[in-house]
Amino acid sequence: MISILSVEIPYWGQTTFRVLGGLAAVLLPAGALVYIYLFKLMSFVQSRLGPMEAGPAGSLQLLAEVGKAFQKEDIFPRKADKLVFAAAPFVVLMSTFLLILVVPFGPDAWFVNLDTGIFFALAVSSVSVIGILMAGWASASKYSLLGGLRAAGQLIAYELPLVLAVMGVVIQAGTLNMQEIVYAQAEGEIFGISGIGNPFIITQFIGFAIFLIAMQAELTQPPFDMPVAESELVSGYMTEYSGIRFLLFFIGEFATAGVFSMIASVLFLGGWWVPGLDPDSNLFNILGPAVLFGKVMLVTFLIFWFRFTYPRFREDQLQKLAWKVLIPLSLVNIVATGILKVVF
Amino acid sequence: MTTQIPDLSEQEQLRYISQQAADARVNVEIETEGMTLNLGPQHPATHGTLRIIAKLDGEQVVAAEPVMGYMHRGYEKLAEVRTYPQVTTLVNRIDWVGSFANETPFILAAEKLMEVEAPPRAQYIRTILHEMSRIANVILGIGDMGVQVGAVTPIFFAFRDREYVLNQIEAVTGGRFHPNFDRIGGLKDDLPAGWIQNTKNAMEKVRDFCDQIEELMYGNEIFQARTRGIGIIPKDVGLAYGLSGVNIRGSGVDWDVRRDNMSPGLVYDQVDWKVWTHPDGDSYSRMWVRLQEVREGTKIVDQLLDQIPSGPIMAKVPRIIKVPAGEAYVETENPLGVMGYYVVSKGDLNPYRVKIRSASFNNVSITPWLLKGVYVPDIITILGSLYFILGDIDR
Amino acid sequence: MGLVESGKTPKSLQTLLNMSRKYSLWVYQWGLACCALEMGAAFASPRYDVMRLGVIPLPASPRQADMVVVSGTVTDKMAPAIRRLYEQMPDPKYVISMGSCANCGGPYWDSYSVTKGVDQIIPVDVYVPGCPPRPEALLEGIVMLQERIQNEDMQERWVGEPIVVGS
Amino acid sequence: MGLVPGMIKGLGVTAKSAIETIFPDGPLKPPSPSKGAVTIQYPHEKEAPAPRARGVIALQEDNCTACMLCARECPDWCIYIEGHKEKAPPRRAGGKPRQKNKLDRFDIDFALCMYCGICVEVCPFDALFWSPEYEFSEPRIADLLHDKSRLAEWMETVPDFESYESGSEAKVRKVPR
Amino acid sequence: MSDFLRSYLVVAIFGGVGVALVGAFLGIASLLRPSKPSEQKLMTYESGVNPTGDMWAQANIRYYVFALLFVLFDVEAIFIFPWASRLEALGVFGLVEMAIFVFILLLGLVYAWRKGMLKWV
Amino acid sequence: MSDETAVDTVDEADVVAETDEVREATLASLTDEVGDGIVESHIRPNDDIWVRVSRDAWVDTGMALKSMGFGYFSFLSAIDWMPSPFGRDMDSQVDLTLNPPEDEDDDVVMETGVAGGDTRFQVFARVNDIVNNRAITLKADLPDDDLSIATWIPVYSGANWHEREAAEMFGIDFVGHPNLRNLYLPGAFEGNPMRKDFALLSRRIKPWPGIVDVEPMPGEDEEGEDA
Repeated sequence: MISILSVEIPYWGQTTFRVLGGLAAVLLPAGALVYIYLFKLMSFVQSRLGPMEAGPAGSLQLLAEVGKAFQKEDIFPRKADKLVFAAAPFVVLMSTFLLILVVPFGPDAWFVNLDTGIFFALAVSSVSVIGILMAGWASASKYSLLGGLRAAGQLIAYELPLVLAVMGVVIQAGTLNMQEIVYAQAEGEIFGISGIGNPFIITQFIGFAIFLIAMQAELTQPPFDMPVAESELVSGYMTEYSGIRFLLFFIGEFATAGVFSMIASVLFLGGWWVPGLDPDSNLFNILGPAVLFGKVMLVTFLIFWFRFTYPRFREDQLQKLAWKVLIPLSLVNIVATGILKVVF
Repeated sequence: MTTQIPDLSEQEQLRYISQQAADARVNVEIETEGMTLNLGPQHPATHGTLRIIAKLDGEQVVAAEPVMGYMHRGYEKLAEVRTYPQVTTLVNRIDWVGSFANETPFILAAEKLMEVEAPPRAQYIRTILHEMSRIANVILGIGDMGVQVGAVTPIFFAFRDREYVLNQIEAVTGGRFHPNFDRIGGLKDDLPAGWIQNTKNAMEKVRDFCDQIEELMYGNEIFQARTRGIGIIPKDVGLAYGLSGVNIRGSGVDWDVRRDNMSPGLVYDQVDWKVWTHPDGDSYSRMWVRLQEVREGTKIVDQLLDQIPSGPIMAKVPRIIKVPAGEAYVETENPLGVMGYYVVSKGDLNPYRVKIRSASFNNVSITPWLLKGVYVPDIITILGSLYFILGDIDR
Repeated sequence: MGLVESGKTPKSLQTLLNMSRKYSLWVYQWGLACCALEMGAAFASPRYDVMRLGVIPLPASPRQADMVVVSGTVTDKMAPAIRRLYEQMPDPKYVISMGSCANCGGPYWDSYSVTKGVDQIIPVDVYVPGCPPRPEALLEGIVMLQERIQNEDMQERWVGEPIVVGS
Repeated sequence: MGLVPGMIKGLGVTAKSAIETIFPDGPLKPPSPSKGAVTIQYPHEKEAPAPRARGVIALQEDNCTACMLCARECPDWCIYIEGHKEKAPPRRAGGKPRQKNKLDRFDIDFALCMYCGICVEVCPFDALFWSPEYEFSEPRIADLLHDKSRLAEWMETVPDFESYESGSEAKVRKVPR
Repeated sequence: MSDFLRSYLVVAIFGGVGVALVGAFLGIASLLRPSKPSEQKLMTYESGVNPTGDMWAQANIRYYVFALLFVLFDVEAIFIFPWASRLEALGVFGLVEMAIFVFILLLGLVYAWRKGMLKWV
Repeated sequence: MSDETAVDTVDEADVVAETDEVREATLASLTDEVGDGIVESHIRPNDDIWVRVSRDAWVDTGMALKSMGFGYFSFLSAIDWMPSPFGRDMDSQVDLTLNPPEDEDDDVVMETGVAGGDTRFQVFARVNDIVNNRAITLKADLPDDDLSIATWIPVYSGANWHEREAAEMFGIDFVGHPNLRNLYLPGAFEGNPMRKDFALLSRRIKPWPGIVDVEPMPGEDEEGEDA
């Protein structure tokens, strides 16, 4: 499969194109999430209106946020480990950009088509935790330290279910390549019934549920927001960050939510493909990103719906949930999927 | 019920602690130097300005000590230099979430010294407002508990429906928060037209809120996991620390001043209601009793609204109030627990000494005992379930 | 170093920047006394919903805050903490003094433990009267502050303490 | 773990609340959140406080006799009154000229006032009234000291007294205009 | 440059983009923001009081047992990936093999559970 | 044991007799337990009961009450019976300018309240029996030269903070209290604010606005208002 991009445009041109696309793919969903869900939908849930004054219906609120963050003083606490403190936002945002790489947006629209795509994504996703740990440790604040430690504790709880939940998809698709996973869903069939393909959510709903839970934990969204637990640790690992650096964490949080939902929709919802259309048609190079965006909004809606509704777990309860429920469940799921795959 | 209260030995206390921190135990094998964590005076979890110094071992609390006084305004001293009407308006601000309830015991104590009694209509309106301030207060406590355990929505629902109650309080008293409506011998003013019907509608909203919050929060398994078995207060310990109100009823003690020790001037005996208790004594049971209390409160208000007698609202009281010499103590069941005023008068315009027995002061005094061996997140839920108001602690 | 301190910012950019500050006032979740509840009502009650105005009550730490509402009695014991927390907010920062206690002691004007007005400790931009002010009164104060931000001279604000106490 | 029922119900509560806000006219009508939400959009629309609301104190200057009662009863000592005596024209033709206290200064320091209403209550001459107005924030604290002309301006915003609920024996008073 | 290397060059470039974006943000901000450091401003935030004790206190990390378990399991999980992507080719033999492997994993988990390792000590 | 030393002349209702019995019985059984410790007592029928014990019997009385079923600790505090040397502070301006105190000695006449003794400081506490709905107010006088009393923490753990508060506000020493630090006030605070001779400075400095009176017109004498 040859990307149309690589044929017609020289390499540096493609790269620029990709970089711009990557920026858009990271920042646009992040902005949309914050505005639509965090500001507006959350307000509607609570029977209020959310931002209204900045622009029509508050649509320019985000610009104001960014503009303000640029003007805020940058504080390095005296006791902080300055180098690590400064580097933490870089690490967090970098991991998001590495994560977006493997997501396909259409039959020919992708940044890089790695054969080990999903494996790469899972590996890179935990890098942001390192950023969080760095932030927590370097701030020299007790709340930050506890927040960082909690983030690390959380990593060991959800990472395994996340990996194991993906395994079912890999078994069904027979590949680690994200693009091929989409094709496998588009061309697959469920127990012999073809036509609508096989979005893996139908056969892998256990995997999808586990992936969603683990993703929620990875994104530190309630009910798994212990590392930033506001009522306990003030702002957790972000406590000492001000102005633009805080904004970067903020962007990182929601951009990662967007990118993770992209991965979830590629794995379980068929990515850029919609049932009933030929996946090879060139239409999808245009339509694909929009379809994917729609699916992302669907998945993130779930994330935020949980966020509005649920209280927070305690750290040990998350461990219990992960080790006593999610991991055995996902192991069983793998075996069951394997058996079904071989039998059918 | 045991009336005998045993002295708790260190051993017994340790047993309670191990019960509290479900499967947590202070790890003795790996000794680390502790970390001292300050929660407060500015901290989102402490309802304002309480400060908790917690010695931590990892995430486990080895010892915790509350530091108060960040909101100490010297009420007892100020009351000595103010006249009785001025004290009435001042004490509004002790428990600022359910203000009217702060006035009642003080006025009743002064009435006891003056040997006057408010006319029946005034007594009914007083009881209604007392109960409404309980509703306004406890609703907020429930919503706030949501925030403490990390759910964002309950507090918004709580504030939304609290507004309906506050509107009614404002319509009759003129103040959303600080009514200053109670007078020695009666009330400042009568009800405005249409108030009774509007209040009934507001109570309807409150009941809807109770159902909503029960589904959203109380039924939630995460909420239960966070609060069940956490912060257990045994009956006898609670009594020795002088806990009152919901916090002691949540431990299974069936004691409610409204029913058991009703002071003249309130008409709780005219209505049909129930004192709720819960045997567990943990955070959940306290919050559960609170919810029932709101429901019961709306029932009381509804019944009283139907029964309000007509008549004057003020007894014959001299214009310039001089309270005869004597001492009187009156306590009422306030939203946060039992609140009492010990008023010493020497026959002057102003009280000679006012000892304010505020509920939260006693309720919070148990925290050093209660917070041993729990996790940092549990500090928050325990404090949230004790539900105190800083003004009520520090005065 | 800074473009703004040197006074070289173009007028139009300054207007834009003022506007973004105006509509993004992150306020600190921090209540002191009775007024904290009315502030809470302004922040969290759907009826008032301060988020409409772009005042976002998310941060609990002063590092992310642009504005603090001193809502309630300032005691002598609390005063150093208030001063410190104010200092720990990054510039530019704004203060609203809410209610009689914060304005000048209010009902506790004669108490032995109450600071008579928060403006003795930190500079205040807007005073909201009331005891406690109703939530809409706080909203009025916020709107007033937003107008001030819209018209303020950034250079002046950046360089010095722009608001002289009691001026 | 029995996780399903309670947590699903909670999701239902939030979803229902959101739908009620976005589609106040039923799910098939176009969304109109500003109608569904309980929000009052402050600078554009204002809620009407209860007529009894204690917002700001208005002064009916003609009625004030500078008797100092309010200043004495004020717990905050925030009312400052000065006056002098002067001759007023007789009420009836041919009568003796009356002696009257003339008000020179009547200031209320609203930065200090605790809005308790004692002054309004003790005033024997119906000179002080509560107005539910609340919009008088100031960037300078000195401006919160309202002098008698400013206090008199509030008089226009004083609402009429409400009638009472049935069963009441209180008499409805009138606001002098 | 081979396609394989090229695709990883994109990875490097994207990593660079992330860094550059942060750098650009910080650069613009440094032009606009004021800087007024003071003693108290640079003090570590601790709820408004003077920070007590050392910030980097030794903390008892209670989940180290989990961490050990996690490392073990994570390594095992990696072994499943190649099997998973080639299951079709491996057929029943692969399935049985992996079923045994997963069973052993589960056994390990059950062992840890029974030993009380899955308690938050 | 002098009860009914009617400080206030209560005209008793008819139902009094029955409930009085309960309180009389309480007092009687307390007397059995403590004996000489009880100095004075007062019963307001149908309402309340005050018992003054000697300082040494303070803890014993607590123990006895607890064994009698008074397991609920309500509060503990103190009273300063010395009249304020500043007159009534609220009207201090009136007092000082218009009506100067005629006699300094008059001011220091000390009257104590119900079941009161004759020393300046008195510690009082209240405990409840929540089963039978009884309550009792306990008092103990402190000698002026030795402001100390034994702590109640062994009896009622809740007394801890109340004693700290009383110690801070009145300067009373609770012997055996493990942690008698300031509860409310900042460490640098001087004085015991609840003592009557602790002046509220703001009140003394600020002129009372009520004092300014309407000046009469020159050459006119006071005449009634006929508005």
